[in-house]
Amino acid sequence: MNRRHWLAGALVAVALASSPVQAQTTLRMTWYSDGNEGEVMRDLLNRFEAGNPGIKVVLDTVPFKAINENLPVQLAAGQGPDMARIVDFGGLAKFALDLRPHLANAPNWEQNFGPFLEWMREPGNTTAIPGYMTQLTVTGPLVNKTLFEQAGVAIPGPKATWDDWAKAAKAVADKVKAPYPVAFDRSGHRFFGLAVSQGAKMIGADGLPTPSDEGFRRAAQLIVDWHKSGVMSKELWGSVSGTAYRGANEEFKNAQVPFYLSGSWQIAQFDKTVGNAFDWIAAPTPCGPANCSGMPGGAGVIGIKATKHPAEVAKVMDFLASEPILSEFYARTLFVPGHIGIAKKGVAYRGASAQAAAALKVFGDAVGALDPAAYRIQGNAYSRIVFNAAISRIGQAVAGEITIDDAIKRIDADVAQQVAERNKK
Amino acid sequence: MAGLVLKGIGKSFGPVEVLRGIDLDVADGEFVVFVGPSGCGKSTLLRVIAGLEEVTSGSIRIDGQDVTTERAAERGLAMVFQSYALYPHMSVYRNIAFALENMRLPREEIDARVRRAATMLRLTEYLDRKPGALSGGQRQRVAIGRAVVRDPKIFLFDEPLSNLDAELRVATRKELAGLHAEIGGTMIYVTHDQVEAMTLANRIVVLNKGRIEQVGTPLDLYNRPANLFVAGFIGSPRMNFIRGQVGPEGRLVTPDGKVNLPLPPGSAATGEVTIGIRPEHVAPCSPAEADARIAVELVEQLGSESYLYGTLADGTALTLRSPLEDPARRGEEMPVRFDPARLHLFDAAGLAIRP
Amino acid sequence: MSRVTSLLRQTRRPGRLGWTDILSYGYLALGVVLMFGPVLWLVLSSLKTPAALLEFPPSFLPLTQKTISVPGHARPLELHRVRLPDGSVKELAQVRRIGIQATMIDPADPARPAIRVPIEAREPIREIAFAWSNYTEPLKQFAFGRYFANSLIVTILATIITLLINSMAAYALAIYEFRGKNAALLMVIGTLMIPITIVLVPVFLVVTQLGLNNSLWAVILPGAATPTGVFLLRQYMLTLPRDLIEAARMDKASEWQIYSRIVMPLTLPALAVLAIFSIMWRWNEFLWPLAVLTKSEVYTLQIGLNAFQGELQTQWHYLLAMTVMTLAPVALVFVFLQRFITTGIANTGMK
Amino acid sequence: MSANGSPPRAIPRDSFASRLIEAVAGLADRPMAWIQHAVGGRGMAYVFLAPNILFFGLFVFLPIGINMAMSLTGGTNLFLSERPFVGGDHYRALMQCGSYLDPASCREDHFWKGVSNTLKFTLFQMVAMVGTALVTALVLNRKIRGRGFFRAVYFFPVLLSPVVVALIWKWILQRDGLLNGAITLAGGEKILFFVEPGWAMFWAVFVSVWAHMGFYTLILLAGLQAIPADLYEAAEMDGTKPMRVLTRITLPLLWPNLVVVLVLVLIKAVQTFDEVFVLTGGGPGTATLMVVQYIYETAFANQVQNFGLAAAASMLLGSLLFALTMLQLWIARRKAA
Repeated sequence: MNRRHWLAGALVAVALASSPVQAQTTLRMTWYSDGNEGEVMRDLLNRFEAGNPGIKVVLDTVPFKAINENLPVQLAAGQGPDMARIVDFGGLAKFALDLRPHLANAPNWEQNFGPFLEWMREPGNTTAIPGYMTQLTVTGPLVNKTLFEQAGVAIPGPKATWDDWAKAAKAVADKVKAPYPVAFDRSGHRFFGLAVSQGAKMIGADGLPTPSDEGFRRAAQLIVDWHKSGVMSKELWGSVSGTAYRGANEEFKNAQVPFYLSGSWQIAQFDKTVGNAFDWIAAPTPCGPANCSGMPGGAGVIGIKATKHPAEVAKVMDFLASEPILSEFYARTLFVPGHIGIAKKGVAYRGASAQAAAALKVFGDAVGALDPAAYRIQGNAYSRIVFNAAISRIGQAVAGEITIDDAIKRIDADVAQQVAERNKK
Repeated sequence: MAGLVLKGIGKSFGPVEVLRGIDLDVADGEFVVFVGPSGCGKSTLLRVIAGLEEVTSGSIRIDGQDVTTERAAERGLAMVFQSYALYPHMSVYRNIAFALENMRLPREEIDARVRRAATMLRLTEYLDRKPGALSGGQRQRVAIGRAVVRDPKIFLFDEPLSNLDAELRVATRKELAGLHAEIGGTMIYVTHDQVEAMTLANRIVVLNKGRIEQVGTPLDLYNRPANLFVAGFIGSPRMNFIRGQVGPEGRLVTPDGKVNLPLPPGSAATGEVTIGIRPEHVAPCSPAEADARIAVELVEQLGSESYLYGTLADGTALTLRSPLEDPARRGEEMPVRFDPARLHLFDAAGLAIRP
Repeated sequence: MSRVTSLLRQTRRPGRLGWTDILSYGYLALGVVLMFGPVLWLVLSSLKTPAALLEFPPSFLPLTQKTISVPGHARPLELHRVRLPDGSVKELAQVRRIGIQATMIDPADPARPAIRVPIEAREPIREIAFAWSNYTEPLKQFAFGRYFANSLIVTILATIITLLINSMAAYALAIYEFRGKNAALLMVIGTLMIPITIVLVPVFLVVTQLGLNNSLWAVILPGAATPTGVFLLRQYMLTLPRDLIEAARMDKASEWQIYSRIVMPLTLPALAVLAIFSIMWRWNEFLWPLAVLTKSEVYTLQIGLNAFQGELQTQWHYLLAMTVMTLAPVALVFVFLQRFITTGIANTGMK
Repeated sequence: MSANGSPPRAIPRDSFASRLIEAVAGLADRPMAWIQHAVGGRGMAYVFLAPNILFFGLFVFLPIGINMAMSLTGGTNLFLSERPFVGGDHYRALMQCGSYLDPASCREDHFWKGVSNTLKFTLFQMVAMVGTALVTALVLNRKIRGRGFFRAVYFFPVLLSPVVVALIWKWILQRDGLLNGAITLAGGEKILFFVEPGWAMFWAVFVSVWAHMGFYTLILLAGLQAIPADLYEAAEMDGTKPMRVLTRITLPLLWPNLVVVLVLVLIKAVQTFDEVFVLTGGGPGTATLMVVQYIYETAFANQVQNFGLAAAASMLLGSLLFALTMLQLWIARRKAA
């Protein structure tokens, strides 16, 4: 008899564990973290909950992999959270909730998130307010100043070209025996940080992607050539397959990379882990034949259409996107603001060293220098398809498996096939 | 205790017929032994009775009740397996008690019965042991104990002694006989060893190729085998067989004429026959009395008696038993005499020719 | 020659160490290094600071910069071994570094004026320090206890269900003759090779339709019926003597009792092997829980732990430390069940 | 099982586990007795089979059916009802090749590259795995001091999750990893293991052998210990050369275990995904891209989650696996005959 009771107790416990007690309105936000932003968000949400006793927000932190791979499946199945922090705005636009009807001050949102709202909307929609930016990212180079000094090579100036930087970095690397003169994250987004300056437009007149334009070709050729001439190491682009991301942040921290094309998001971490080992700076994006623009990007929180509590979601979003709160968020996470008002005023980054603050300033300025083409590429619903095809195939070309021409043919074919699949109804 | 009636039992495994048309009545309290060469179907028949195999045809009645379609557990029988089938993970006590627990008897009742059986089988001091820690004979007794406590309608034994060494086998045989005398249950016992059959059985059932060849008391089978098979199977060393015919002057003659015997009085035999004579009914004799001569090929001296293996002139093997210690040597020619009263005659179909 | 023969079998000449023995022990010693080394490396790495993790050449032990408090300086200063222009070597504390020049003072005599040293001439002095914060910090941050409990519930319940239903099926397939048996066997064996990865989406659909999302049952149930388990147990049960089952039947045991009282206890070694594999598999499972569990109340440890993998950064120091934490129960299970596992596999009728 | 009634295995006396099983199972005695009463003794076979079949049906066969339906539909919607029927398009796309021997000539070149890599990996891995496991088993089969310890040492990695295994080794093998540290210390040049296709494949095989060898070693060890010692004594009396002892006695008698090991290694190798993926990321280029990785990425990692194409590829892989299983069955039958 006792045994039976025990068993029943265990079953009840399991049942309880799987069906939480519902208190007031509970909203769920699916979240991922690169650094401390999860803690900061939790802190801000606590503040929200204190002011709004009827609403509770649960932060479900997942590996980033789940945001890109599992969340779309869950949303497609009608499952999923009330809000989510995502990066593939175009791909998930159809699941996004239009907050506009529930917002107290929609014009304010439009004013401050205007260009980014376009990224989040479904094609053709010009009014929806799906969410706000937790960070704007912008690609750009990080430079190991100490290595340049040790090598006695001058750091190229503000309007220097890619070629200037490649030569300088190679010279430094040869002198100080750094294995990666130039490092690029293995990421389509970073690749376009180069391609835009080479004149890549990516999008045709009909809004559909046309990856292999002149600028794209030039950029791809540059990447492959740099690998051939030892300016870049195959370790990043050539060592993994498909869409896998590889960053060089660890190598950079280890002082093995004079010139690292990554972006604003590295600053917080470098500030913490490089410490006193060497000096580093952020530099403006080198210039190509077309312009000196990098790529914008970023992550944002969107409301999910399937939510049962749209009004409450809007309330939370309104709170989080409000200027003082968002400003605090950026300040504590060392993110580049994705809020036009805050960007204009500037963010008083907390706990950042002089070095990090300077770097953040460089990236903040870079936002202003972005080419409109770069915004269009980032905002296009198909951009990630092109990004993925690009790194997958250029990676193969870097590894020497296929020629650059074949790679570009494959990219066109891959993109065309995926676009067709997505539009199959 | 109960009787058993088998009617027209047939059993096939796919196309292979293992049992055909078995009819048998076993009386209450009787000890019946099934013997036969391996593959004769004796174990299958036992398993059919147990309910472990379903019959293809025929019916089984226990205690007057038709149990043909009942499962093993419902027939109220107990079985001792050749391998003993003791549960290796249970103590001797639990092994014996297991069936009683399944019958949901009260604890005290179970305990009393187990202890009674253990005392009877001298297992009391081993009750806590696992079967793995017992000797062969002890395991055998546990297996019997497991059957005894159940107080079954019929005990079934499937070659229970075949895994014991010779000495233990004789001892256990006696114990089994004693057990039957003590509890008086109906017992059905399968063996391929005719000594066991002869010593234990009230009645023996000889099986061959799925059929009953003969049913009878041990002496019946020994003295009046119904056919060549039974004659050859019962008795050790086996009965001698000599091909012969009934001659014109009413004598039995071998084709080469070297053996010439009087026909037993009143025998109805004619034509081709097989003459059977057990080794103990052939004896060395003086040349004058000889019915035949054999060339001695092998002499086995057992101390109390000797066996001589030889051949007749036409090459037919002949074995004889002699009370002498050293009756002959290899290669010797020896005159022998047949006891005329102990001749068995079989017709061309192998059936005994009875006066 | 007979010594070579003895390599091929089991006897060793008593009291003598032949070259084959030396070879064998050498091989085994190499094995120990090769098998334990990487895991030890993981454990040591998990105790390194983020900076030390990325160092090259890597140090085996967790080392950090040694610092010293010097009067007149608010923060502790880094200690370096410095080669001075005159060739002598001295331990100095670094006040600041600008570019490739470091400003250093003698901690023993802080009043003396600071000297400037090129950075190549200094070598940091380091000491062993375990970065326990790799463990304590994430424990504060994430609900380790809850994830641990969820993992435990999943692992235990799933293993019990797996053992139960697979052994029942194995019992049916090993002991009975019945119509459809061959079809059932074929089904079991035919799916032996299908990895769950390739049917993830359809299984997700099924689980969603059953309304199991975000319940631990969504993780527990789908993998409970494993062809491997049925196959392994059946093979083992086939080696049990039929007499035992028949004896039990004669002993008036019901079929369920035969299964639970006779066959299950005798199948313990095979059950133990299946249990081990089920435990390992469930404890380590990642892709599937990630697909069906989205609420942090029901996260398993593997999801929680991998949350340190972001889009652009992975917090390796936390990830490694938490990995070591998840390994601990595995190591415990192994230590206690080692004998069972190793002899169990040997006996599971893998023949 | 010996016929003399000895227990089949050494079972601990009234072990806790067996008492627990008994106690828990006792709860079900009565309900099961009623069921048996209702369906009869023979019907119990189906009762015992039922839960497993139910689970199998729900979580294996139904999904396989859905998968098949998915492979015939297109688009990015998840529910079958919302997916347009495209017939054999996905299969045609997968099979569209200039030459099947050259993955680069195929429309879905990564699928074929995956197939060819998987075959390569499987072949190398089988040789390496069986070879190492056999040697280790032979060594462990000797009268070695601390045999239990060594057996455990080799088995230990079997318990680690594939992700952890790959992570550990990646940490060791990367440019700035432990191994290159050691090489540099010894005065050598760093080797970029994950940039050279040959090295990457080598380490992929090495790491999977490292992780799983212990399991197969135990199976082989069990087989070795079942070989009667007097056979070796007889061979020694006959003056048989050691190599002949190995090839004429040990290996033939170990054959059944070797077959099991070969089959299991084969099954696992074809299914390989996370271990290699975490270690090499499928690179360099596509040199270690496995077919399961292709399927996973097509369904999940690509921005357009092409469930149809992935399903078609998995159906193709599934049929290949089924054929392999049947081959295994056939071999097992022949062995039994």
